[in-house]
Amino acid sequence: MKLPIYMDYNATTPVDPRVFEAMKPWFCEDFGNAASRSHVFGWKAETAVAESRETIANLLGASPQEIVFTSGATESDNLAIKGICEMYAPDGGHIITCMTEHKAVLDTCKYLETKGYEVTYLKPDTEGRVSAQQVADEIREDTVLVTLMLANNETGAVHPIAEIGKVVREYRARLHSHLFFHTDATQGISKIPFNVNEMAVDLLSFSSHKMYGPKGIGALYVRRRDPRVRLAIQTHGGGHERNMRSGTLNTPSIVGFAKACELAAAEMENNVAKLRHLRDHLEQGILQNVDYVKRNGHKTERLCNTANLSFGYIEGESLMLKLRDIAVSSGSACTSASLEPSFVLRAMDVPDILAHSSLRFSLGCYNDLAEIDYVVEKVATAVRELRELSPLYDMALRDNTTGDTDWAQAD
Amino acid sequence: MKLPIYMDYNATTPVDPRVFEAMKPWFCEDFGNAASRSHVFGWKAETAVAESRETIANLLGASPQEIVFTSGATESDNLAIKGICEMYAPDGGHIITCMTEHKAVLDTCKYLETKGYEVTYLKPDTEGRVSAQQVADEIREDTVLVTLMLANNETGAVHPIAEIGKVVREYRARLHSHLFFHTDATQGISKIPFNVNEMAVDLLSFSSHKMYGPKGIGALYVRRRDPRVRLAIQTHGGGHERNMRSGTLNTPSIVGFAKACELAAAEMENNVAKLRHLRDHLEQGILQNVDYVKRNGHKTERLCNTANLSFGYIEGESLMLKLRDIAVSSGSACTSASLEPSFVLRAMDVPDILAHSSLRFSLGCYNDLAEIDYVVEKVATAVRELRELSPLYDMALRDNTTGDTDWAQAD
Amino acid sequence: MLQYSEKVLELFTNPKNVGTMDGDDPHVGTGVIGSPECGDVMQLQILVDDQGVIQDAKFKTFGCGSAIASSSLATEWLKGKTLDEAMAIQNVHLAEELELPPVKKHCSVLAEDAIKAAIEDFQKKLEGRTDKAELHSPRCCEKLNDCEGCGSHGE
Amino acid sequence: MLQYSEKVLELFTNPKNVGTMDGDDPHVGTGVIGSPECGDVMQLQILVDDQGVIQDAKFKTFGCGSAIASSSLATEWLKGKTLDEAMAIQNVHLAEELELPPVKKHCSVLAEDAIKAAIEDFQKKLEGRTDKAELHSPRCCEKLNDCEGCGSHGE
Ligand SMILES: Cc1ncc(COP(=O)(O)O)c(C=O)c1O
Ligand SMILES: Cc1ncc(COP(=O)(O)O)c(C=O)c1O
Repeated sequence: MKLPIYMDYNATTPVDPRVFEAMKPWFCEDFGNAASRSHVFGWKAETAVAESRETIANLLGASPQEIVFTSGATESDNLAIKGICEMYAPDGGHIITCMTEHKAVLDTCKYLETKGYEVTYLKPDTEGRVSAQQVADEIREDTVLVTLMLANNETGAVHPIAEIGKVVREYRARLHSHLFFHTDATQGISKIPFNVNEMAVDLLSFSSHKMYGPKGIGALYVRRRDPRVRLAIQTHGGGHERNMRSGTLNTPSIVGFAKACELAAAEMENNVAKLRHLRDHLEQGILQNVDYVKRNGHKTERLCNTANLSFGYIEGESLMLKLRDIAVSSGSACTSASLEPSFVLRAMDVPDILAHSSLRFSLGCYNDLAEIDYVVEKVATAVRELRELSPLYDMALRDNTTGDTDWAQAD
Repeated sequence: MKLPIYMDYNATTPVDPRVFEAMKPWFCEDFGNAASRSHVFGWKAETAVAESRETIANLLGASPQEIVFTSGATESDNLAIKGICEMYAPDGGHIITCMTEHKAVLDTCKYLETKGYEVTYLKPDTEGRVSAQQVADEIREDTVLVTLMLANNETGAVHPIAEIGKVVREYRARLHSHLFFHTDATQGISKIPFNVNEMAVDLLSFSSHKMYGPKGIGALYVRRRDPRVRLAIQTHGGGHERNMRSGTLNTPSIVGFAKACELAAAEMENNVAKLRHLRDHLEQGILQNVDYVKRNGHKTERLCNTANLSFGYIEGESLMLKLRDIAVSSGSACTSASLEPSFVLRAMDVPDILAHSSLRFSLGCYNDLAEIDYVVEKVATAVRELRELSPLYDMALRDNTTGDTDWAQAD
Repeated sequence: MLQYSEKVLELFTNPKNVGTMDGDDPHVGTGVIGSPECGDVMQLQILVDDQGVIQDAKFKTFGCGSAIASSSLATEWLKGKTLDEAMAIQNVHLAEELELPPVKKHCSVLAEDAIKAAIEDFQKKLEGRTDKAELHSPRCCEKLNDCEGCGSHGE
Repeated sequence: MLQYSEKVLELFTNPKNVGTMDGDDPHVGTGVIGSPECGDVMQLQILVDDQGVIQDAKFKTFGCGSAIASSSLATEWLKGKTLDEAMAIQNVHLAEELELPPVKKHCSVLAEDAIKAAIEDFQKKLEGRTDKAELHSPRCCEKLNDCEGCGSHGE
């Protein structure tokens, strides 16, 4: 077994070697600028981009003209949110989002608040989900955008996007208003079969590097029919991408992104089954060997690859230090110098102390059972050793307060 | 000799094989997210990004903290221009630019005009250059930004950046105002030795794919001292890049960009000498073999690799069609369906008919003398054949009007 | 520059009927259409016999490959036709034959206009009118708005 | 998690003086500093002989690697010291010895505070005061603003 073991696939994934192979010729040989209309170097690039666009659209059940290439999900989120608000509610309007969205959404919403927009931040339930009813309850006449992620990066919790999409459609029809639904699907897109029409989303962001494609490339799906969605330009320039996003197209990365989408479409079913099996094995293994563990995020309505667990009475960073040959991430933000625990867990009413004690395991298709067994063993030992050091563990046992928390049980 | 011959390096360049080699490990093996602070995969990426930042800064005489990574020069231009205006003149102010800037600058300025900013578009002289005096004449108390490119992509004309930088500094001191100088150096940066302090620029945009690096990555230099420049955020998110530009860093491309900068620094002198030699050979060869040719752009204050020539009495697109095995671009915009000739040539008072007749040859380090000879020969034949077809050529000879234009002479 | 059809390429590379006739000859009709500023000028000439049949046709064209091919094809088609038959030639026929893409349709319009202008010029002469052939602005010389797929956002 | 120095790693992996003493023993002083919400709690105990010399020291810590190493090092340093000598231990000494990076300085502050709290607790007992050792909020428990190089903008 090769160490260190990578279990932080929600942060980024390696490029699939087949993706890299597809990208290779586009760096040094077929290097033309897709906007060069006057020679074969340009035409080749343009053709590759067009074919890639189609492959990517296919994964979403979209049409190629609905795909706008960006530098990643952050840019897609910015373009979608500011693009809609500035186009349809230039003098201010109302946005609905959730407290557990990615910073690319939250910071953009906060910026819009300074520009006179009103934002409702829905509070998720303790398992990290919002309901379609919560959305319905907040829609107003001046609501211009509902933006809710498909799956949360920290907990894996999956929102009921299809139901929310239906609610938004109904209100749009009823209010005859400009009201759109955007989803940041970055974490979900290769793990949850997704069709933009069935889900009734109008805009969708995603990023190649979360699905075994290269970094620095992403896309925004922008609906062209029922309704046709227009966006205020965010990046001005020559007018590439139907004027929605200017800049020379990144052919090698676009080709790689498309290959990743093609592979995702072909292999999703197998991958999801494998990932769920590994993840459940990991989670059950830990729960069987370690007590006082809390699961963060919904048990079933959750990404197949993600397990976010809080280990009572020990601090996350020290736990990671014990697990140095396993790459995971912690809900303890930043460095422990910042006393802010994860805002996602906090929004779910996870007590700060359990947020500080949380680890996120996010698995990928290169993990295997042997690694899982190794990790379970390592985690159990590390937790035991750290609890021996923990004054809080002593106090809880002495004061008999361990029963105050709803610890997870092995099945 | 391999056909087709690429002579459109101002559109984009192939990736240098040494750059590609440097990038390779960062796709599939060292794939971590530079923002992952909790494991070695992240640390490795972070270190690579830090080292790359330093290499790139060195090329400009800047410090690493002054480099903000973007997806390319278009984004850099947008960030610089909107970032300055929204930060220092949120209620509107005055911008000075030039009619021949890249669309990424012009379209951004046009957007700001709709937001209450006033823009002065300097008119270049007939050789495509503006003077420091022209800038000085237009600076007002409310001028917040002067944005002028280092070298023009179509003609190669080089502006006197150092002199303009000095003017801006003087006025800033005299007016005690927030007045900044941005240059889009995309075309110049690997062909003109450049030091941000000697040139007195406050912000500088450039793009990797114009200098043998990968597409989809660029940078904005943002001065930290004398003065410290702040920017209104354009891409909101986790706060990467000192909060100036969020989104997961594109490690492989950043590493490749840095390698391209390192090579540019090491090889610039030789490359420039070679390119100038080839370009002059090409230009002289054409002028010796073809009459009624006009040079667009300054003869000496010009990029070493660029020759923009108008061929009297024949149309550019048909000329390119004759030169099918040579990749060049034409000042005839778009498709000939659009009747708009190049706005750059138009701003220089090149008559529309000569703009329609123009070709841009932009050479690169993979061209050689044999190719140049081939191209000269091909161009001479093509022009002769097309003039045989040209009613305008007949008319000019008949009406004796060929003397009305200031044709270029071979030295 | 677009990717041209085989037919356009063939006619561009080996154009038929390039040349000039004596515009003062009463049997010759001359049409000049287009404007250099717009990037296209077509000069098309016909030699008409006393039966009103076009015996010969010549062209010179400043313009793109499609413009050159369109004018060459037009001259080919004109030869042997009566003036009425020639008047019936429409731009769509030329465009179809050459497989012109939408952005190049105007080249065939230009050719149709040049044919009509040449016939008109000939007829004027026949009727003894003396005004000279002059440059006509082509019908298609309007700024096209649809820039989707346009290359001006070059680099 | 940061990249830790060798010294921190060594003390984290093999911590010295882990344990608990009887807090009711009049020879024992107990300091507990920090707050679970902030992610750090240190419990530090000293056993003081009648000459006022620290015979033994123990700790338990909930916190990051630097916090654990700082407390372990503090207990090492305390053994054999008089109370006055112990009072003179400053956070900078611990931070230097452990090569703590700036963002981890607060761990050494916490340890200094825990030492002082333990001594104070012992002295209270000596003086017959009966209030129990309690959790002190650490001096460093303020939200740090300098987020440059912070990892919260994770992915
Ligand atoms: C002068 C100039 N500025 C900006 C750009 C835009 O660069 P990019 O397409 O990499 O964003 C280019 C070329 O495309 C350019 O030549
Ligand atoms: C849910 C979500 N949205 C957006 C992003 C931003 O993606 P990128 O860094 O590729 O812009 C991420 C991950 O970084 C994410 O997990």
